[in-house]
Amino acid sequence: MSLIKQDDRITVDTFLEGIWRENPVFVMMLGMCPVLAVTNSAINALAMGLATTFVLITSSLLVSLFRNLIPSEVRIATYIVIIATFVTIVDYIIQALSQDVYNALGAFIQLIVVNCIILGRAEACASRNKPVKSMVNAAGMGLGFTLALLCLGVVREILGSGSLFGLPLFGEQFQPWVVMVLPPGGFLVLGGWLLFFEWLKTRKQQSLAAEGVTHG
Amino acid sequence: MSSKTSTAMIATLGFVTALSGFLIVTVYQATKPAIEENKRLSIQKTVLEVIKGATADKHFIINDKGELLEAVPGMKGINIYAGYDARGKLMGVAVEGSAQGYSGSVDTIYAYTPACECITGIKVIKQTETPGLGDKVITDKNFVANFDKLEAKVNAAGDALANAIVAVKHGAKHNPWEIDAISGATISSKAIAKGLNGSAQQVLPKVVPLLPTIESKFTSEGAKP
Amino acid sequence: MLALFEKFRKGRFSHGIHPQYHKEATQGKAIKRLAFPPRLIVPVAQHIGAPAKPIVNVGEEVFRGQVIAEADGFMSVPVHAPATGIVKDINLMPSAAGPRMLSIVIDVYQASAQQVLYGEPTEPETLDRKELIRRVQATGMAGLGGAAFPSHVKLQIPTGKTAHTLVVNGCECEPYLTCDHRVMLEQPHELLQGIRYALQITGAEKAIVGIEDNKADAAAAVKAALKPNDPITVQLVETKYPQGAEKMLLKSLLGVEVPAGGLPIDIGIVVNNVGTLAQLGKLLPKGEGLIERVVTITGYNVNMPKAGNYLVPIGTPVRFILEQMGVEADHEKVILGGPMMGMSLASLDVPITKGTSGVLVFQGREFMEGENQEAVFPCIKCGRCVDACPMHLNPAQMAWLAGKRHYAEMESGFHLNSCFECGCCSFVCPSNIPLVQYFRIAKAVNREQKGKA
Amino acid sequence: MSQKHIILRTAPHVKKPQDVPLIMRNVVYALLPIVAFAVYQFGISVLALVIVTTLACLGTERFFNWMGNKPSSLSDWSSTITGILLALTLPPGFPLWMAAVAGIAGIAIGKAVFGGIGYNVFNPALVGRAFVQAAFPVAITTWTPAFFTGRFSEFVPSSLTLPFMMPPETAEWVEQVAVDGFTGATPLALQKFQHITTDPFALYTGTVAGSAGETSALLILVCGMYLVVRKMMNWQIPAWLFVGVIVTSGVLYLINPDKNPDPLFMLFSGGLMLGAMFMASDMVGSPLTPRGVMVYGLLIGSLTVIIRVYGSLSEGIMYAILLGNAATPLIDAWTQPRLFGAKPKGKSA
Amino acid sequence: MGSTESITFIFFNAFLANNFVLAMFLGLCPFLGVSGKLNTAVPMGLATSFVMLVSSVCAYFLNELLVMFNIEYLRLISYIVVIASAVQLVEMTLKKLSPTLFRALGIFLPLITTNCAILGLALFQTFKEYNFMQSLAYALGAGAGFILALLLMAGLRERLDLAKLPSVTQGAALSLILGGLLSLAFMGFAGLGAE
Repeated sequence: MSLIKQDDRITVDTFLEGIWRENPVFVMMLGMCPVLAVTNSAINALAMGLATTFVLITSSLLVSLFRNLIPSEVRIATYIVIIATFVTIVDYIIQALSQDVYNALGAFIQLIVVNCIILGRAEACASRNKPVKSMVNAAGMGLGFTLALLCLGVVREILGSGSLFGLPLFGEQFQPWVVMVLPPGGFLVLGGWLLFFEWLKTRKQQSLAAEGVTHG
Repeated sequence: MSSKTSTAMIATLGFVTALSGFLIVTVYQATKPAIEENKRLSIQKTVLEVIKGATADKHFIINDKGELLEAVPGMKGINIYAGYDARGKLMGVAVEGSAQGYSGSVDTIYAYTPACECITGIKVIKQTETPGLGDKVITDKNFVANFDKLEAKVNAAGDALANAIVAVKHGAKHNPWEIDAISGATISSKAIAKGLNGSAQQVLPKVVPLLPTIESKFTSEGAKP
Repeated sequence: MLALFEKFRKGRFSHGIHPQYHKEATQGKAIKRLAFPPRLIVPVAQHIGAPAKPIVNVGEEVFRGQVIAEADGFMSVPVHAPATGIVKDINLMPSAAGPRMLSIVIDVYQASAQQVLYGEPTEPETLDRKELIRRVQATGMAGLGGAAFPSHVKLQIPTGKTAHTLVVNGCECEPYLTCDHRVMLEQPHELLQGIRYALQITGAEKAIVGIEDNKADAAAAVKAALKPNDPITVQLVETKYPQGAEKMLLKSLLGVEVPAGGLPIDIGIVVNNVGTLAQLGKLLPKGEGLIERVVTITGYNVNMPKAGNYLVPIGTPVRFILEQMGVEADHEKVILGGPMMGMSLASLDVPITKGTSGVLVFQGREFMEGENQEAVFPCIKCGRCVDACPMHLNPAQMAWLAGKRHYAEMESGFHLNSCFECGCCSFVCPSNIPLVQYFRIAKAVNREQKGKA
Repeated sequence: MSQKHIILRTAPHVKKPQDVPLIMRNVVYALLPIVAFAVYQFGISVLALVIVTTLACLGTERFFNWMGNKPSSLSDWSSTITGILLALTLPPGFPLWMAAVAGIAGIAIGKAVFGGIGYNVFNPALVGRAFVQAAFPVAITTWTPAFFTGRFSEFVPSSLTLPFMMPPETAEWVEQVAVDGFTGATPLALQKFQHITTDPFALYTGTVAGSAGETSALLILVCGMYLVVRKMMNWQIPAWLFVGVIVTSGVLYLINPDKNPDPLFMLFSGGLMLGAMFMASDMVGSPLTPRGVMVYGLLIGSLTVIIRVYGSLSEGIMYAILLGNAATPLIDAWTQPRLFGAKPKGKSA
Repeated sequence: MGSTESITFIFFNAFLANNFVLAMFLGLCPFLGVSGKLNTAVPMGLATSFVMLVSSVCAYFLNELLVMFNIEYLRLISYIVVIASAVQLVEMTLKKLSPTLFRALGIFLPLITTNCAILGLALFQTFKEYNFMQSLAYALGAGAGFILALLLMAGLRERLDLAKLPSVTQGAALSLILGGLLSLAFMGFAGLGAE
């Protein structure tokens, strides 16, 4: 842990780790509620992802700025207050921008407060690093989260409504798979993605092992 | 725990809370007009859509005493949205209706046209029915056609509808006040009917006598386009 | 509601199975004496408990009935020479259980008259319990039903407990086996004599002989031999496997359940096998040792015209028996004991011991033809094993745990140690899962773990 | 003397002559008359339906065998059962491509991900059916009249819908084939939404609308009895299930005889008989213990009635069985058999 | 305006048809995290539903206050603070009143603060404009639904722990597919309590 503290360099990995290696959804399984609840269309997924990213970055910034002032006894309480502040802000901003998106996401915007990713980032990264670095890291995490949401949203919307970002893809006669926009679809699509990644991983390991045999 | 750290804790918490309070209030104030405008626009859109031929709308509230008031935020009572054409003729009023469907309430806005004493349009504004089946109440053309001209006459006593609005099974509509249900989505259809009936029974007898007043408000006050 | 139902089912235990019994081939054949083999292999541990200690040396001449290994403590019985001959070797020899065991190898004098020259005749009725128990131990008796538990230990009532009933187990529920059936038919007087001695030793007031209803003739023979004032009754019970397990028999006869983890004596009952008591009735007055026993020799899908019940000297190698029967050694499986709980042999040089009730030769499995007989399928959770287990265990659940090596949980959560390996679960399993084998392994691993701790 | 033929195997050395493929094969035999009757009733559309679902199930099973580098498990017949059962629960005119989706989904997410036969927790056929019920709610509630003329030479128009496309409206076609009294609704739906009770005799003999293989309760009962007699099915599951249905619907009927149907109607309508005989009694998803079986049967029976009477769906047996499957591990855990010799009141676990 | 939904409908809807976990995706973290074993799932479910009830009541009165003073924009921040304090309070009371129960539930209580089912419950009851009794029914239904889902999941996972799973489907993917199938099964409850 102390190593992380001393290493102030910002590398590409600071940004990238959130996208792939420590992807909050596919690898760490954090913040599952919004992942499944609002991904029945790509546009909702995108909005949710961006809102979360916004809260991630701003709260990381604030936590990082105050990291030396906050006594450790009350740090969690402080983080929660900070996060709740930005969530409220983002809630109002979305309402001001588009009533439709606000209606679609409903209470799930406010539930960003209890998204473990944000508190986790605050605790693990922002409270130990300088503002810029923690913001870069938070941006990576946020992007990773958004991408994951999109992965689900795109599949669920294409199959479940026959459209993408609201644009019909297959014409009138397409039979949508309603189950995909229903709750079971959320579970099954995420499960499917995880299976797919796991399969990729085992295949990679197998091919590596096979190479090891032929070359070694 | 030393008093120094407690002081620091209180100070930090206080500072953070103050800061967040400041931020929230700032944003709240900054976005408030936009949000209210958004809400108004979306209602207006619905009202103009549901009242055919209307180009301008106006929001009234009927309070507990049965008085018609112009809506001000925070006011309690029954919402009435009036729709006028360009020349200020009252084309109809839009009223909210709500009833319980399969998986939660189905909220609607419907238009009442004084000219024919009937309901001439309906829009579901919130529902959580099963996609593909229950939500046919929005998508099914035959079902929506029910509301082209659905009788909603107030009775002679002026305290209820002459004929209650009911949903009947698909293909069994005989009277102008009946709604032809969607086969396979009977409950959702019934929810719509129940919502309409409940609201119309309560609201229309109050609104009908006030119609001239509502019409007159356009000329005196002017409604936003 | 089920409990209510249970009350109406007196005279039987719940669960269990109905295998094909195949007893016709041997149950009508009188007990005959088998020839002495040229060489006997006599293990020193033919019973549960401490092995006997050899007291003869290689090259020494031994006589039929002579003690060749003496009991090592109370939980042990002596071993007597089954035939007159010369000690060829005292060494580790193959055993039915697998590991090699210390055995005394005797080359039999073919010319010997094979008379029993040793003995300590007495009138048991005149002796006190302590002396009787010493004398029972001296006969080298161990339960002939299969478990080979030293008989004197079983008859000794632990301090603080009393026995009110002696139950005599004449069920012989294992398929194929008929040796106890024949003993009851042919030796009812010896059997009743043994029961009387056992009553005397244990102090029990009455004795009940429990016999399965497929052996009504045996029950009639025993009844006919009863003396008017004998406190002995004969009772028929349902034919069902494992009726011969003592807990099941007590449930059927008396409607009582032996507490889990406990022994029959905990509820004042002593159980002995008919074969054991019949032998005791013979040996105790003469003061002789146990040197031979009745063994059912038969097979499935094997041409064995001489199949039947034979009086076989202890230590006779299986190979010799098969030769005597005229059976080729080229067959799939040879089993010592019954088909449900007996052991299949890896070597034909294994000898008959005090606990061996049968020698079975199997050619092919008793199964429908043309099916894939050995394929094991995953458990389909049909619950048949649960319905079959006479101990009311959950074999399927334990098998899943065994599959993941959660052996400790099998014991702590699912009463693994109450399993007495009757084989009902494996018998009924449509997936051919070797459940009993899993449980044996689990028990062994658990024992080892405890030993380490 | 050679001993190389000796097989070493631990006791017991005898075996009851019944194994998994034999049981499964007999279930298939028991299903065949039901399939035959369904084909007689609805014609070649149902035949095609059975073939498509069975092939989809077998193909998916084989595919996952191949993926996992495992030997083929088709010979245990379990996927065949899944395919046939699935077809029997679908409407006769169900688009074939959707039926294939149901078969694939049933085996893939209902069985293969858990490791194949024996390890699945839900009945695969029902998983497939529930999946398409949620995916294509309209198509799966579109019924076709039985015994229409020309059923052996032409398909129901919706059967041959192109993949991924919406099935055409069948209302006009139904009028063309003109079967008297066909209303396009199942007896259950009629009862639920319009309180019209169907003649019980029609229910027993299958002259009503409904899924392909669920319409003749009597035939299903007889085929189920075959398995019971051959001791290849746990008769206690359907028995307790019927008890659950009769008790629950009996109570409801007594409370309000006008609105709630009587127990006999409940028992013989819809897919209850098929579900009870062939799906609830599926060994893999049902509890092991005798008391567990009782709880399971009663649970499914009462849930079916509750869903039928109070839920939004007219048919509840499928979901009730799936919920019963889901509860099976819990039921098992709470109904461990009482160890022989354990104190009667003592907790068994 | 309030909500017209009946109390029984609210209860059954939150309990079964729109089960908090399986249809609303609330409380997924503990659902996936703590459902591995039955003996941890039971106390976790009980603790969560207890806190749900407490915070639902708190949130109801808090919202009345906020509306009274016209400061709804502080709703989120005050809810989260109140819930966190409520959890603390429950923890302390439990410790004093019933140490046995505390030992059973203790380790789960801190986890509950960040359980979105709690905050979700408070927010949804506010959005749906439930009155006090409706809120109570909602909280009870949601709690019962959470326990039910957790128990079913734990039972299934305990059983699948003993299965020979394909290597790819171990872990989270399997839990999600199980969740999906449960969710599919729970669709059968649709409309229960309606009418």
